[in-house]
Amino acid sequence: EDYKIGLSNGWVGSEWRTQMIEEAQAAAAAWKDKGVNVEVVVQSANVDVPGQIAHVRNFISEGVDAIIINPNSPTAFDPVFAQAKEAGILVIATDAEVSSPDALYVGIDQKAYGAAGAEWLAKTLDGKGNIVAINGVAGHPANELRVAGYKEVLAKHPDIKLVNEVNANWDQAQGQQAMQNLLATYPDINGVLVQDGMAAGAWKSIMDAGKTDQIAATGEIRKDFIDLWTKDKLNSGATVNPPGVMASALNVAVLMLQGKELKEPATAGQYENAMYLDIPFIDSSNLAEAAKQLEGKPGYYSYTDQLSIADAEALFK
Amino acid sequence: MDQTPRSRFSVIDIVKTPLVVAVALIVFLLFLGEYLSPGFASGQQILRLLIVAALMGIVAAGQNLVILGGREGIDLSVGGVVSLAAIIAGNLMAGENSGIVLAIVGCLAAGALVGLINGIGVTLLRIPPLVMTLGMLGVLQGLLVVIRNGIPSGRAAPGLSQFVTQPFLLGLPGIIWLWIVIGICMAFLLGRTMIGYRIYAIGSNEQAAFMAGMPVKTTRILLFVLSGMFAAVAGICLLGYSGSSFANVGEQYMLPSIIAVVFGGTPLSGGKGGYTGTMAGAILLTVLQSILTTINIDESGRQMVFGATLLLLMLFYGRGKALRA
Amino acid sequence: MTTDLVAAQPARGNALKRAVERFPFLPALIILVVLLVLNGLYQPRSVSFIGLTGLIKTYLALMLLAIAQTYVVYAGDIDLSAGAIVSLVNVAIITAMDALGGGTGAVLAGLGIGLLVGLACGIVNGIVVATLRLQAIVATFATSIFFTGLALYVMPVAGTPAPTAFWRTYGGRILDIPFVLYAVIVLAVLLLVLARTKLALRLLSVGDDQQAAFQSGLPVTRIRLQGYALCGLFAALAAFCITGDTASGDPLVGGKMTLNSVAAVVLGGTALAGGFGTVTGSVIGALIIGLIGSLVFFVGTPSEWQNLVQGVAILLALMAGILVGRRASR
Amino acid sequence: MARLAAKAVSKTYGATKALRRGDLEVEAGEVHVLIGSNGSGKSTLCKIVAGSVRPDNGELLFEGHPMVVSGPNAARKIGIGIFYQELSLAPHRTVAENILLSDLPGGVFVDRKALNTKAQRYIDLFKNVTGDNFHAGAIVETLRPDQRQLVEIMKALSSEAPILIFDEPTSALDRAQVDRFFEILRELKDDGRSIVFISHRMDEIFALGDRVTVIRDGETVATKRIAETDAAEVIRLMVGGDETLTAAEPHQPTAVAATAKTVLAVDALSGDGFGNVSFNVAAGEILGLGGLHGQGQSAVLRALFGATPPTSGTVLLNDKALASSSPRATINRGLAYISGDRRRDGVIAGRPILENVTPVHALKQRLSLATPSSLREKAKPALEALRTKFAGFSHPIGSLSGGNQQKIVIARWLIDRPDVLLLDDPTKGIDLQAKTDLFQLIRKLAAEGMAIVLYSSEDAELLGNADRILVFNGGSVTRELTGADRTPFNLYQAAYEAA
Ligand SMILES: Nc1ncnc2c1ncn2[C@@H]1O[C@H](COP(=O)(O)OP(=O)(O)OP(=O)(O)O)[C@@H](O)[C@H]1O
Ligand SMILES: Nc1ncnc2c1ncn2[C@@H]1O[C@H](COP(=O)(O)OP(=O)(O)OP(=O)(O)O)[C@@H](O)[C@H]1O
Ligand SMILES: [Mg+2]
Ligand SMILES: [Mg+2]
Repeated sequence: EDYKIGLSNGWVGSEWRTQMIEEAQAAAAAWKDKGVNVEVVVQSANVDVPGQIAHVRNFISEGVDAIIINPNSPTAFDPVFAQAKEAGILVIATDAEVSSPDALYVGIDQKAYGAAGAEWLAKTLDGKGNIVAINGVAGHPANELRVAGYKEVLAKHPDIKLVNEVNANWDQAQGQQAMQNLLATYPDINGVLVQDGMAAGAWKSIMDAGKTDQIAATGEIRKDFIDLWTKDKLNSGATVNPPGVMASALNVAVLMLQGKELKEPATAGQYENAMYLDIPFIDSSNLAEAAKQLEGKPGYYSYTDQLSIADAEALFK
Repeated sequence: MDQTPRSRFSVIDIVKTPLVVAVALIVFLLFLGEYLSPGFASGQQILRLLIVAALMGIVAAGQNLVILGGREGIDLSVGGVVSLAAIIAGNLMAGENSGIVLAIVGCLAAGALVGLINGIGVTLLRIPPLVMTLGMLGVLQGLLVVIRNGIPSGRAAPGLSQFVTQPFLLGLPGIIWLWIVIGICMAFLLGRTMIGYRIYAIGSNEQAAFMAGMPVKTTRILLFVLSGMFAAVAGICLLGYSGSSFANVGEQYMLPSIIAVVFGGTPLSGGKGGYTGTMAGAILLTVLQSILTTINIDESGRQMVFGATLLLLMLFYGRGKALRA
Repeated sequence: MTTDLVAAQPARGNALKRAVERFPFLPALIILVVLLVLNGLYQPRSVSFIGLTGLIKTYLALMLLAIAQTYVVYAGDIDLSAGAIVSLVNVAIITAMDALGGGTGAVLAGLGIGLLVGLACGIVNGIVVATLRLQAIVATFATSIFFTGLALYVMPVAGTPAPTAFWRTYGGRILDIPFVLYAVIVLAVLLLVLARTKLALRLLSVGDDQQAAFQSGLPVTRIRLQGYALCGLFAALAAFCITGDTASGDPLVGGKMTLNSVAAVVLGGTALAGGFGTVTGSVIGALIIGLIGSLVFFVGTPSEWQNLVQGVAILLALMAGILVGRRASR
Repeated sequence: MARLAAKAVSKTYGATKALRRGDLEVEAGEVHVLIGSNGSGKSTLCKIVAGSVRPDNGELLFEGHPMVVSGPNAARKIGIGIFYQELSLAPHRTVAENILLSDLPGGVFVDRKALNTKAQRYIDLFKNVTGDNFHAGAIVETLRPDQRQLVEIMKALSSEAPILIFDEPTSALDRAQVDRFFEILRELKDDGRSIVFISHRMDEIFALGDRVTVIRDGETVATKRIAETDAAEVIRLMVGGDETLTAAEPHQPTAVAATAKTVLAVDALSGDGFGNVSFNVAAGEILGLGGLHGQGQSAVLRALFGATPPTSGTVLLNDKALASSSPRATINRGLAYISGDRRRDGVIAGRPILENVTPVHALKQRLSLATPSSLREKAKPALEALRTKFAGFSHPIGSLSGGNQQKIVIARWLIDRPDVLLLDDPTKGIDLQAKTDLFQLIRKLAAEGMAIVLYSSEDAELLGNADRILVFNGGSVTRELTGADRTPFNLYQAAYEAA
């Protein structure tokens, strides 16, 4: 069997994305052992939404069997996915959900991601205290889902007061600056909700301010940070959005191309087309394990997790 | 010689200089910040704001030079150079103090090379600077991806981090001293060297400068090279500030560095202005951004207030000449 | 006084010179044709009818935004808020159509509102740049932040879908011909008409020499303001296309299009200093940007190199356009 | 009652009184000449009348009624058309578009056909004198300076306004063009139009004017009937009490001693705008370049200087080959070049006087640091020699009058003595006083042994100052006038014979 799968990535601004593509490429290669030739063609560039729509159109021209996309917009691809489906192409989105009924989402539940961090923080703070949140890009769906996730949790903890929320655009340096400003104006905060790379920045400000012992803050999953976390015994917990999501999606895609059927149809999420993967969580209890997985990896490498072929097969009839 | 001094520096003239305007606005904003969110204008916080301002200010130094050189000079590639330098530096020092020197040399060379290409495109091929540096920005963004796939992004040496974030001399971090030194060097360069005279001359009247025997093209290339190098220095410092390098760190400096220059009293038309004002402009912009982070409103509100405030502040600066004098 | 003189200049390259003088977009057109041929060589389907329709569908928004940008560049100005206007109009019309129930009437009302919003944004830019005389680059950057904030206020998160009637029409066919082709024809006519207006000529004259235009009795401030207003209107049209192609609202959708629109204008042979250029060139410029992106993929560039190759290709195209244009006009 | 009157109009730029008290009355059917030295405020007065400058005080009357001119557009509506000294053309637009720019035919759309027909009417007025490649569709940028000036004239004429102002419209025109233009002006006058005409050329004023208003130092000092005055009186009024000018001594250039050493030897030089030009200049000699304007004189000078390097030919400077590759290279070898277009080639606007006067010195002395105190000491003698009036070295050059700005630019070349001084129409647009000062200095420099090449668009200047004159035509030297041959008659004849 030969399959051609197109991978589209619309933003190349982070190591996480690079790792995502590398893992997906490795996953495709692994199918060789099963006697399946999976050829991947990749389009990965900084593009705007129209640019990524062009990615999909290019894949249609190229005549791929399936498209796996990390989309720049949840809703913008509806028409073009419909076109892909017309051309008999399987479309799977990963990392961010899409509204198209013609596509499937394989990835984590971003809302649960936000909730997990907040649960951890609430538990760590014993349900009371002042916290601030540093969010990603305002208006970006993944960000808004995460925010909705943590807000839902915080609603259950009335003694935790969210004193301010700012946006630092998933940028480490901006996260650091935002944290610095927040620390100056809210000297009495106990906790911080912050995501991804910005967490490393926020922690840097916390440490610079000498407040490492007084503040609990969510963290991130790159080796650099895990090392720091271990070394300085930070009071942190990190929800994992593994870069392996695209590899997982690819494994699912190949099985679907083989004509297999899911045991449980993918109907989760607000668009009822999602298949959620487990969300690992790192805190002091399993930090050492995570560190071990990352041993020998470069500093930018993220803790990861993916559906192996076997895991994926287990999901199918 | 007929000496008829006509210098009547009235109070109004002094009050209207961009530097004074910027400083007054900074003080005002600090008070406002302290009023809106107590603790904003504490000594520690001001120091930390200055670190952030220094990062932007160093980028703006190069931007300032390119703009002073006239002919619609502008450098949009600084954002890319900052990111590039942070990544090169992180890899060359890889968390070791012993690698700092090599990292600095490597970054400056990379920044200079980018500037050189910009300069050659602008002068020898006569591509408008906006176009040339915009294209270069695209190239650098692509280069970053290639580099990051080949070489993992690295970590700052502890010495560098300390230099940027910890007190170094008289309670001030090294980066602020560095910025002060850059400020003095820029003032010296622009005011007390023939290169400085040349920069203003080509910015003011390129043809006249050429006819007076000034090396117009070389000077302009030099400006772009210096801009690349200043952006590289900022990239190294940014690495020290954030501890590790990561993609696209520099993007946030592209247009703000231009605004800092404008707030410092250097109009985009060139040939006029200086760096001291730009330093104040960088601080002003940083303080403004920080105030907005600390007040508790929606992001949409923050952006609207930020945009409107920028416009309002611009009314103090470089409004174009009236058509009907 | 100068090196001007009587002895006639040698007539070398006179034909090319005159051609480029009349059609400044000629170098861009050549690049476009080359790119089309290369795309076709590497992926024949990309230049099929469907492939080309897809290309136009995808890049119609950028073409329109490049046109919008051209009108301000004509007068020597620039609009760094063009992309933000697209975002704002996009969320505004989606919100309006949604609120009005999503029927045909709602769609039309939404489009009307979109034009008004675009016009209003353009006028704000015009007031800021022409009336208040702030420096265009920084002032429109500031308004872009403001417009983005406004877009986020109107729609805090991407997602609201467009009425089906709207995007089905945009993506569909009428009499078996894709709707976008009608749009292109209407656009071409519109551009032809606009090129014959006094406004276009006056914008170019203002861009040529603002003070001279003023002294000649042209209402310079009003003309520049009209240029920005026209820019706002075309940005709104760009937003319609992007809304048609994406079928949803997204407060950040246009942000990255601004610099592309500037690049497209320059690729098309229009002088950033003002006074010289064509909108046709800008349309071609937008297509060049799109075709470079797909060619990079079709030739099989490894993913990590795609951005770099694309960046270098665009830089080279920018340079080539400027150099060829200048060589010919000498 | 005068058709147009300006009463006590004044205008101040910052600390500068550009116009203190401008009075002007123009009747229907007259050519009213406005004269005054550079910077006396003529253009300012005209621009106020035409609406492009806002007056501080004073009153404008049209047919005796006070009028408010709120801008150039308003002025046109009232019936005032103007030729701007610095032109008001859009370089990338066509001749036709420029002529009718402010009043394009058509409604929302430009009526191309009407545009071309209408523009052609004005172009036809100058039939046969417009020169090559001049037509309705020509792009203004590609035109020669005289042709551009013609476009500006046509543009002013196209206003069909009852009041027409021409602010130095003839400065770039050749004789035939001027003659044609004057015919047109006389016709207009006979039509009852009012014409304000500015020129520094005394002969034109007396050939054309009906009345003359003299403006000095921003103040109107007198209005006279042309028939009742003469050049001497006008000059006296222009310069006020200063007698040195009127008593300007006629200079009799002396032939340079045959033994004088050749400093500059040019052989078969060709370049953009000229071909096969050869000449020698000896130490102490003033070599004049003459002929109709734009025949390659400027081009030769700029090529020698390296501004637009020559394509072939050899140049020897003090017997050694000189590569004219750039001004930087030739300055280092001892050349100096002073352009009459100081705003383009000389003044570094907005910068202090010190920075304007020192660049050549810095180059020759290889200075890398700027030490204002010592630079000031170096610059003082040169500025004093030129009798430059200025308040202080740190003042911006823009705060000086035009003539003094030019002196600063000239002084830049004199701090370190050059061997050869190239003068490219150096007095263009500067007033009599400044001119007199300049030529006195040039003769002094020659006497001290400098070799000087002088191009002037004014024949009188050449005849009065050059030891030898090379007449240019079509880019090459067609005749050499020496000794007693240097007469106006010979000069005109040589200039026209091959044309
Ligand atoms: N661009 C300018 N900006 C400001 N002030 C100016 C400007 N140009 C000239 N001035 C001022 O106007 C004054 C009068 O200038 P004007 O040209 O009338 O002098 P002038 O007596 O004619 O001198 P000269 O004979 O040397 O030209 C100048 O001394 C100068 O201070
Ligand atoms: N826009 C301006 N800003 C400052 N000063 C100005 C301006 N325009 C003119 N001046 C100054 O005002 C004075 C009068 O200038 P104006 O141009 O009216 O002189 P003019 O009589 O036309 O001289 P010319 O014979 O050289 O054309 C000069 O000193 C000039 O430098
Ligand atoms: Mg004067
Ligand atoms: Mg004048």
